[in-house]
Amino acid sequence: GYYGNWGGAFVPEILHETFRQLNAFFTEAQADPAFWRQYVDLMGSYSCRPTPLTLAENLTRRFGGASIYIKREDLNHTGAHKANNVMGQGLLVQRMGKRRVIAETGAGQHGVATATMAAKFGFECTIYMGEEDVQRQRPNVFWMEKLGATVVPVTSGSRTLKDAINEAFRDWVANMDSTHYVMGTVCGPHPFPAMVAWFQKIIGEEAKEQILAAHGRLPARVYACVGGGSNAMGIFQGFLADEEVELVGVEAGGEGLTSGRHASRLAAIPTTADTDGIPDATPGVAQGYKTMFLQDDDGQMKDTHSVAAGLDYIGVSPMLADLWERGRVRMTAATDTEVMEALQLAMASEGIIPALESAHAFVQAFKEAGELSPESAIIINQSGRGDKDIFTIAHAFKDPSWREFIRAKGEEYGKEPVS
Amino acid sequence: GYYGNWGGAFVPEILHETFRQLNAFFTEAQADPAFWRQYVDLMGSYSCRPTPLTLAENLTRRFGGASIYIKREDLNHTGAHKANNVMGQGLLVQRMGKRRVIAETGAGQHGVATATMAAKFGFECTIYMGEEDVQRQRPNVFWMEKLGATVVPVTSGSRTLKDAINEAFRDWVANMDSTHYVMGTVCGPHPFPAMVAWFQKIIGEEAKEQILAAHGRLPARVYACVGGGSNAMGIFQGFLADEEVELVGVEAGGEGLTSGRHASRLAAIPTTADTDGIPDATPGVAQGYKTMFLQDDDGQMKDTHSVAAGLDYIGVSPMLADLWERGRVRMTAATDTEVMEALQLAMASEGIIPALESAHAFVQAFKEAGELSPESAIIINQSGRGDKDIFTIAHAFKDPSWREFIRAKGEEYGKEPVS
Amino acid sequence: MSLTQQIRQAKADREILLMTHLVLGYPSFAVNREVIARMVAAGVEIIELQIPFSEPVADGPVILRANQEAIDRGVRVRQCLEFAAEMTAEHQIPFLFMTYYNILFKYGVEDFLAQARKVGVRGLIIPDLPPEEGEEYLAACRKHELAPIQIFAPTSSDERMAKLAGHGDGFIYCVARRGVTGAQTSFDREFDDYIARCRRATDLPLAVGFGISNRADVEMLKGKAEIAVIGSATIRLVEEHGPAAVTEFMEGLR
Amino acid sequence: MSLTQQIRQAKADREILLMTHLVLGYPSFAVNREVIARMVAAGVEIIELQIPFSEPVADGPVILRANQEAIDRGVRVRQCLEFAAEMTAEHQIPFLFMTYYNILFKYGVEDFLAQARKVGVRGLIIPDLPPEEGEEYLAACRKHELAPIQIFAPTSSDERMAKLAGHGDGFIYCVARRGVTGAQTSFDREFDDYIARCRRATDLPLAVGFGISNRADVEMLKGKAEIAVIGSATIRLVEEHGPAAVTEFMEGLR
Repeated sequence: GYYGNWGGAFVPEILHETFRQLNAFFTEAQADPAFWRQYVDLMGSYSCRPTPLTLAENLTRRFGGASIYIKREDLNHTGAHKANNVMGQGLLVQRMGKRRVIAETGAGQHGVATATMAAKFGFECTIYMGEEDVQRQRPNVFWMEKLGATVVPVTSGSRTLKDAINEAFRDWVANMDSTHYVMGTVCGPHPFPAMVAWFQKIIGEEAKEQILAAHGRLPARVYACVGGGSNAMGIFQGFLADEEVELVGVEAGGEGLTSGRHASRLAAIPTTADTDGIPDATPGVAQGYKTMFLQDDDGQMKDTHSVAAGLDYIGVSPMLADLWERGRVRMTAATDTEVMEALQLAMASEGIIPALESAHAFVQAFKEAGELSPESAIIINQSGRGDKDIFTIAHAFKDPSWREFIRAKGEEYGKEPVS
Repeated sequence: GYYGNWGGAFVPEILHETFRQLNAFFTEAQADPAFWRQYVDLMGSYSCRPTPLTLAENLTRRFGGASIYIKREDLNHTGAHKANNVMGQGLLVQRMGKRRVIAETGAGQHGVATATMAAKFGFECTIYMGEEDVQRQRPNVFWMEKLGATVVPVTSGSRTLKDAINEAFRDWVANMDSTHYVMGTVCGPHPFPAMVAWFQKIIGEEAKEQILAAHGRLPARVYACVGGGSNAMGIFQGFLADEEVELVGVEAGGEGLTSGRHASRLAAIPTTADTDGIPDATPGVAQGYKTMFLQDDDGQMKDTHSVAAGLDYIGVSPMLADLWERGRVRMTAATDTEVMEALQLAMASEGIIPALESAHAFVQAFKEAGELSPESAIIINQSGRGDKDIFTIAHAFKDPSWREFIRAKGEEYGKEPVS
Repeated sequence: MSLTQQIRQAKADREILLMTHLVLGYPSFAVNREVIARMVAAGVEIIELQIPFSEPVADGPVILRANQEAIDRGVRVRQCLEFAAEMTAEHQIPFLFMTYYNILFKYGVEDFLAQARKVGVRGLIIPDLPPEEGEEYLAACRKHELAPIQIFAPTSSDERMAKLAGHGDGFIYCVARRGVTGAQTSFDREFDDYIARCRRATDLPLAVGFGISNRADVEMLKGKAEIAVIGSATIRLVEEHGPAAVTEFMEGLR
Repeated sequence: MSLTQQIRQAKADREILLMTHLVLGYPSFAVNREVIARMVAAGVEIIELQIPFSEPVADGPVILRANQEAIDRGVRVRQCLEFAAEMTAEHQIPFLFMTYYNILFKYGVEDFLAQARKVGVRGLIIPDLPPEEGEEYLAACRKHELAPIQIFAPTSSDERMAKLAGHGDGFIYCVARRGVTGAQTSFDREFDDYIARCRRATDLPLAVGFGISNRADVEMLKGKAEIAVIGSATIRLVEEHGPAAVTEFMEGLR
């Protein structure tokens, strides 16, 4: 369960047996080619895998360097790469004979994906979501409920993602016999990072085959945003063995790496080590695993910030911490402002709407594409679609018509009694 | 340009030459196998065709009859089958050497799809949208603008879809040299019905191949909602020659076929011919073609109603009017209430969120699935995804948390000055 | 006397004739009545009576709104026919119906044209009915001795104009430019070439419409067309200054 | 005398011992000070001092909130160490630290344990540190003669219990049931079987915690466990009735 210095399984004794079983089932599933086939079939018939690799001709022309390809995880059912992981874990739950799933969610995407999986497999489903996120992400809460899930607002701590994770663990330690905890990213105690990465590698395997078919050779660089890191680990795995492919992770730079309002755990380290009072990350152990955490010098976790709720997290995949430490993955960060600009450019140039999370990867790719030779190619992992983020995006763009629309709707609901 | 008694091209002389050219290019494209290949490649690399055919195991079990398969047009880029048509027309525009596209939109889906296509192809883009729809569908307007399109609110008439079509025609008669009008459905003057149906037949061709692979034989019935009729024509074309496959169209029954508030042009005919004052459809000529229109006895078009904006239209494809008249397609209607129930059931049972339009097809399939033998199969065309309809759906479900969320957001925007 | 003959006769006394237009029932039949009386008194030679339709695709914003307000106020096709009967009885100039095809189609093409003839109208302008779609209509026009006015557009080829002319009677309505009714038209070299092509395609008199709104426009058409068509301009005038303003406006046009 | 010996000695006089718990700095160190004095006066044998952590995954709502309020009020690890030094100097009973691993890890495991020893603490309970992850910790505990309290759970297999016991010292903390701290526990046949399994797995004294909140609960544990652990119950009591209520509550427990 370790990746270099990172990872492990720091779990309370009450869950020891549950993890033992989970490890056993996971190991067995990994060794069973029929399981992977079942997974690929499910993703092909229920989601729309393989997702396309789109050549962004207008962006390529604009930057005048490498051919820019976009891996279209936004076209998955439920709108993001999250589907890969939840459907895979759903099959595993079925194999374990459990009938209930729980999950944490921040922005709500993993919650919607898990609720969707639960509906499809006929599982009971409870989603833990920070109360602040419940308020901010009401549309996702609405869909989760309509999909049949119970959404529990978490009122502890910062009332956001990390607290939802803690609360999901609390449910699990009480109900481990019936329940599987569907961890949403390549974090948490072993075997979660390994398991989520295993399901997500479908992205990289497809992408490698697709870029060889479309471009004739490997890409020079692959860009992916990094919150927990599941979409990045997903696509990077297709190219880990190909040393000539540079892998670039992009964290949430928030209001800037020296602002104290960001969620960069790795990119901030070399640049801000000499500045005072910045919540740069240091090694730590929380939420069941060891990685670089944004914490104070007592080890208390800090508040984080990003315009993209899905990147707004204290920790990072132990796998990525290791790849970063070993120099295999270069970590960078994009600020909120850069993200909004890249999003606007991607929309108007290619007719695609990246999620705010994914737009981080676009920022870095846009900065570098022009330096690369026109014979080379790069891949950006578009981990999700942005149209679900309308409340955040329209707000961030300060769109006056949107504000007027919401104001008018709000007044309508203010007057009219609920009938 | 006629389908039995229906169709034609009732266009002002000023557009005669434009239509002559359009017919010529379309005929040439149809005869060129490379064009169709280019179209299929584009839909494979930019959208995610072929879209899956999903076996709905839980729904099948619930109704205990035919195996229920769902054709997943919701997984297209931009979230609906509309993408097929606009991308196809985009290729045709490129071939014609025009640089500007215009389109009408009701709910906004066709507008978003057209704006997306225009961004991808680098065309200028103007979208006409009834002012009332602009108000109701602000999220789609926001995306269209961000995709680079100009959205023109249409203040004439009922300020809805039909008026947007008229206004788009008015733009076209002034700018036909530079501009192509991207008609959104299988209506309007010839060659639009033929052209849109040609691009949409990709749905039916895929579905036929998929059902034969999955089920081993043809489906007993195929269900599709019918507004203009493009998704229905798209999937029906795969099975038109197979007389044993019953094709079922589902129109918007609104508040009921005898309520005066519906948008059923064909299903209402046999059932309500003897009732007074009902806006049943009669043959007419408007918007450039002959079909069954919801009109009064002077020939003035009526207001229509449906919970699904995309079905809320006065006319219907001349192709479907013909297939209905010849008995090849059975036309039915679903009420708003039935639609909300079917939507809820589909979400909770299968983890899918059909668009309100598509949910009409689910209603009728749910009514009939149980009567059919368990050896048989049916296909429901899920023309689009419902998560874009959050404002409409949450409103229709009278969700109190949603109302509170919007009220709070509205108050926030009411206080805070736009910075 | 045929409509064509009547136009040629009137043209003998005038450098250019005026055809005006109004939307029936907008703002009311009473105002229509006064406007028509003033037009006739001011010497207008032909009047188009537009029967309102809910989807007037070829019309610009002014006429569009007039159509819709008339319908909203409850104007019915039957009233339009009755009003036409009253006008043809009252005034000696030719009246035409202008409307969209669905009004005829829904009424029954044959019945509608029989009625049109009965109320004394001399011809019809149906902008969304190309001859390819108008077989029944053209036959019934011939039967009832109504002129099915054909429309030329700047985009019409020579071949197309010849074909249209073959179906036409009364005069040819030449659309001055691309676009809908009610916007500006520029009378440049290109326009002259267009009118020359129209002239070569037909022996019928030419009426030029779309964007003719003042004396200068009418002046420019002298020697080029037999008839200048004033459309949206009158509606705008009546909206802004009332029906009484029509007399001075019409008298000032030539 | 080792912690184990000290427990056995105390047990000689009592049917069951009491271990209580509080969160350092919640609601304040001053209240902690009073509560501890009252606990000691009421005869409590062992006290767990929880160093607050921002992510206390094994704790239920009451202790969770206490952790977070303490941090929000600015409680630092160094203050907790100082306060422990004051308590161990003041009171003669054994004190333990309870906290999560990151507090040690961030401080430096070796340094933290050296400090713990220095401030007079006798052992530690770290619920998120299984022995597999705790090699450094276990070695440093041995070095500094601190008891690394191991935890048994109803889900622990016999084999697992044996392994845990091998790493333990002082006593074994037996989690009474599934779930987090602060909820109800039922003492049924299944519970008895569980305790019997615990007993077979180790020679160390057994402390039972999670859901022990009143005299009846403590009574049920007599003859089964050496120590009853009162956790959330005291925090709730102090919140509702103030520190003065602690004396009567503690005296009434057995």
